Amino acid sequence: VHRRRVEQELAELQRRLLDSREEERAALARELHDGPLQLLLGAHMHLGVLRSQLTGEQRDHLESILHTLQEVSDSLRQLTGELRPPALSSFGLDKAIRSYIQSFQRRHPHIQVTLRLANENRPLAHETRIALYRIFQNALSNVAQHAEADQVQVDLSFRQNRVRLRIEDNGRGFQLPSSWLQLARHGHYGLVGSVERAEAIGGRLMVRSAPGQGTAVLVVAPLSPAPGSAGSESDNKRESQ
Amino acid sequence: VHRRRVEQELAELQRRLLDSREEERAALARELHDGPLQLLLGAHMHLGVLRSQLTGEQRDHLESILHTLQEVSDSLRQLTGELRPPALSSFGLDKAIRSYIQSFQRRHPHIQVTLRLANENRPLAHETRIALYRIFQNALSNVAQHAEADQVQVDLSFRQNRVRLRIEDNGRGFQLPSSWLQLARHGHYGLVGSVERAEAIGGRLMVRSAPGQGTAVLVVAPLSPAPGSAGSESDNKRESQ
Amino acid sequence: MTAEGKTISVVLIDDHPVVRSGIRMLLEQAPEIRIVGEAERGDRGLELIERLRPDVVLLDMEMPGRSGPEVMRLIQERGLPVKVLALSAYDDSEYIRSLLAMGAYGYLTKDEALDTIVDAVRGVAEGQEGWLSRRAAAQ
Ligand SMILES: Nc1ncnc2c1ncn2[C@@H]1O[C@H](COP(=O)(O)OP(=O)(O)OP(=O)(O)O)[C@@H](O)[C@H]1O
Ligand SMILES: Nc1ncnc2c1ncn2[C@@H]1O[C@H](COP(=O)(O)OP(=O)(O)OP(=O)(O)O)[C@@H](O)[C@H]1O
Ligand SMILES: [K+]
Ligand SMILES: [Mg+2]
Ligand SMILES: [Mg+2]
Ligand SMILES: [Mg+2]
Repeated sequence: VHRRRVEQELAELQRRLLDSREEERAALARELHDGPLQLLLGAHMHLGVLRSQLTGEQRDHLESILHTLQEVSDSLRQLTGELRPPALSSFGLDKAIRSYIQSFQRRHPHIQVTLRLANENRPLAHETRIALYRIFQNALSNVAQHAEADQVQVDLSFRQNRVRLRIEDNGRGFQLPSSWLQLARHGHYGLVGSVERAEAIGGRLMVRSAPGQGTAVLVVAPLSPAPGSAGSESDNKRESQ
Repeated sequence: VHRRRVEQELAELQRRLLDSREEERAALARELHDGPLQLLLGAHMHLGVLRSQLTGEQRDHLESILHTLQEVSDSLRQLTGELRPPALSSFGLDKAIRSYIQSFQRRHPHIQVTLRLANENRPLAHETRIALYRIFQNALSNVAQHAEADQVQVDLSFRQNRVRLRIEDNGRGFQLPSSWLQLARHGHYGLVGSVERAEAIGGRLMVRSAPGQGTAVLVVAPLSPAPGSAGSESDNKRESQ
Repeated sequence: MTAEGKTISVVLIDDHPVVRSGIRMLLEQAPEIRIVGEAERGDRGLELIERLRPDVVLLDMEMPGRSGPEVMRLIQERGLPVKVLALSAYDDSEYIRSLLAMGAYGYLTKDEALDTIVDAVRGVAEGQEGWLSRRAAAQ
C-alpha cells in the first residue's frame, strides 16, 4: 500500500509538472501577444499614414518595408497561436480541432483531412482538453513530417464516460520501437510526450503502425482525471488494439 | 535487479523529457530569433535609410516609429535570451551567470548580489550547464519575489569532479514543506522543478531555510551526467546540509 | 574615400537576407565604403576573407553552421589581417566582452547599427578598437 501511494504521488507530481509546462507556454504566448505584437501593429498603422504622404521611390521603399513588418507580425501571431493552449471552453475541443485542421489544410493542401465528430458532446476537464489537443497536434504534425500520406481521418467520440480521439493516416507507416525510451534516446520526443500526456490525465495512448500500413494514434481517457491519481486505469486495457 | 532496471529507465526517460522541454525552449528561441527578430532588424535598417532621406515632420514621425520598433525588438530579444541564454553555449556557465546577475542588478538595484567564482574552470556537459543555469535563475527569481533580502551570495565551485552552485540570501526565509508535492499542489513549481533538474543530471538539490533565517539553495552534481542513468548518486549525501 | 582617398572594402557575413540588404543600403550611403563580398554562412565567409582580403568584416554572431564566435576564432587562428566588427541581435554583456577579448574591434547590436554602422566601419578601418553601440556600451 505504501509503495502504491508513492507511485501515485509521483504520477501526480508528473501531471503537475506537465501543467507547469503548459503554463509556461501560455505565459509566453501572452507576452508575445500583449507586448511585441501590439506595438508592432501600432507602428504598422503609423507607417501606413506616412506612406500616404510619400511618393515615387520612397513610397515603394516604404511599401516593401511594410511588407516585411507584416511578415513579422504574421510569424509572431502564428507562434502565439501554437503556444497558447487553445481557448478551449469545456465543450470546445471539437471547435479547436476543427480550426486547427483548417489551418493544417491550408499549409498542406495535398493531404485530405476528414473529421468525424461524436453526435453527443460531453464536458471535459480543462487538463484533459489540453492534453487531447496537444496529442492531436502532435499526431498531425507527424503525419505532415513523416507519413507521406494523402488522407487523414480524425475521430472524436465518447463512450461510457470516456473520450476517444483517433488520428489515422494512410501513409508509409513505421516499425514500432520496442520501447518509447528508444525513441527518446534518438531525439524523438513527440510520441513519448503524447504517452506521458495521456497517462497524466489517467488515460492511455496506443499506436498502431507498420511499414506500408499507415499509422493510427488512439487516445482514450476519462472525462476528467481522477483527483490525486494519474496512472493509466486498468480497464483502459479493453480498448487496446 | 529487474526493478532496478525499470527504475533506471524511468529516470532516464524523465531526464530526456526535461531535455525535450529545454529543446522546445531552444527551438522557440531559434524561431523567434531567426524569423521575426531578424526581419524586424532588417526592416529597421531600411527605415533608417528612408529616414535619412526625409525632413521635417515626416522625419520626426518616422523617428518615433523607429522608437516603437526598437521596443519591439527589445522585448523579442529579451524573450529569446530567456529561452536560450546566448552566452551559455558559446562562453560557458560562469559567463552566463555573470550576465544574468548584471541584468538582475539593473532590475533590482536594492538587492546586492555577490558572485564568487572558482579559480579553476572545469568543462561541464551541456545538459549540466543548462540545468544549473535554470536552477540559479529560479533561485534568484525566488529571492526577488519572496525573500525581501538585500543581499545574495552566489558561489560556483568545483570539488572532486563535482560542480557546486550555491545561492544564499539574507531574507525572510520560509518553513520548508514536508514534501515537494505539497508545493506543486499549491501551484508552486519552481523548487520542485529545480529538484527534478538536479536529479536529472545525476545531482542533488538541497534547500536550507527557516523563517527569519534566510534561504540557501545548493546544488551539487557531477560534471556530466552518467550515461543512461539519472538518479541522484549516493555519495552526494555527504554534501547534504 | 578616406582622407587619403582610400576605399574601405567590407565583407558582410550574415545569414539573413533582409538584414544583409538593410546593411548594404546603410553602407551604400557612404561613398568610400564598398561591400566586396557577401556570405550567408561562416564557412563561405572565411573563404571570401582569405580570397578578397577585405579591410573590415561585418560578422553576424548567430548563424546556422559555424557561429560568429567560431568564425572569429578561425580568423585569429589563421592570422587573417582583417578587422572584425561583430553584429548581433543580442546585447548580452558577457557575450560582448568575450567577443572583444577574442579580438573583435567592435560589437554592434543590429537595431542600433543604423545610427553607428557607417562611423563604426570607418573607425574600425582606421584601427580604432572597442567600437560599441550605445546599448552595448551601457552594459
Ligand atoms: N504518422 C506517421 N507516419 C510515419 N512515421 C511516423 C508517424 N508518426 C511517427 N512516425 C515515426 O516515428 C518517429 C517518432 O515520432 P515522434 O513524434 O516521437 O518524433 P519525431 O517526429 O521524429 O520528432 P519530434 O516529434 O520530437 O519533433 C518519427 O521519427 C517517424 O519515424
Ligand atoms: N529565497 C526565498 N525566500 C523566501 N521564501 C522563499 C524563497 N524561495 C522560495 N520561497 C518560498 O517557497 C515557495 C515555493 O517556491 P517556488 O519557487 O517553488 O514557487 P513560487 O516561487 O511560489 O512559484 P513559481 O516559482 O512556480 O513561480 C514560495 O512561494 C515562497 O513562499
Ligand atoms: K542575421
Ligand atoms: Mg513528431
Ligand atoms: Mg519560484
Ligand atoms: Mg543570423
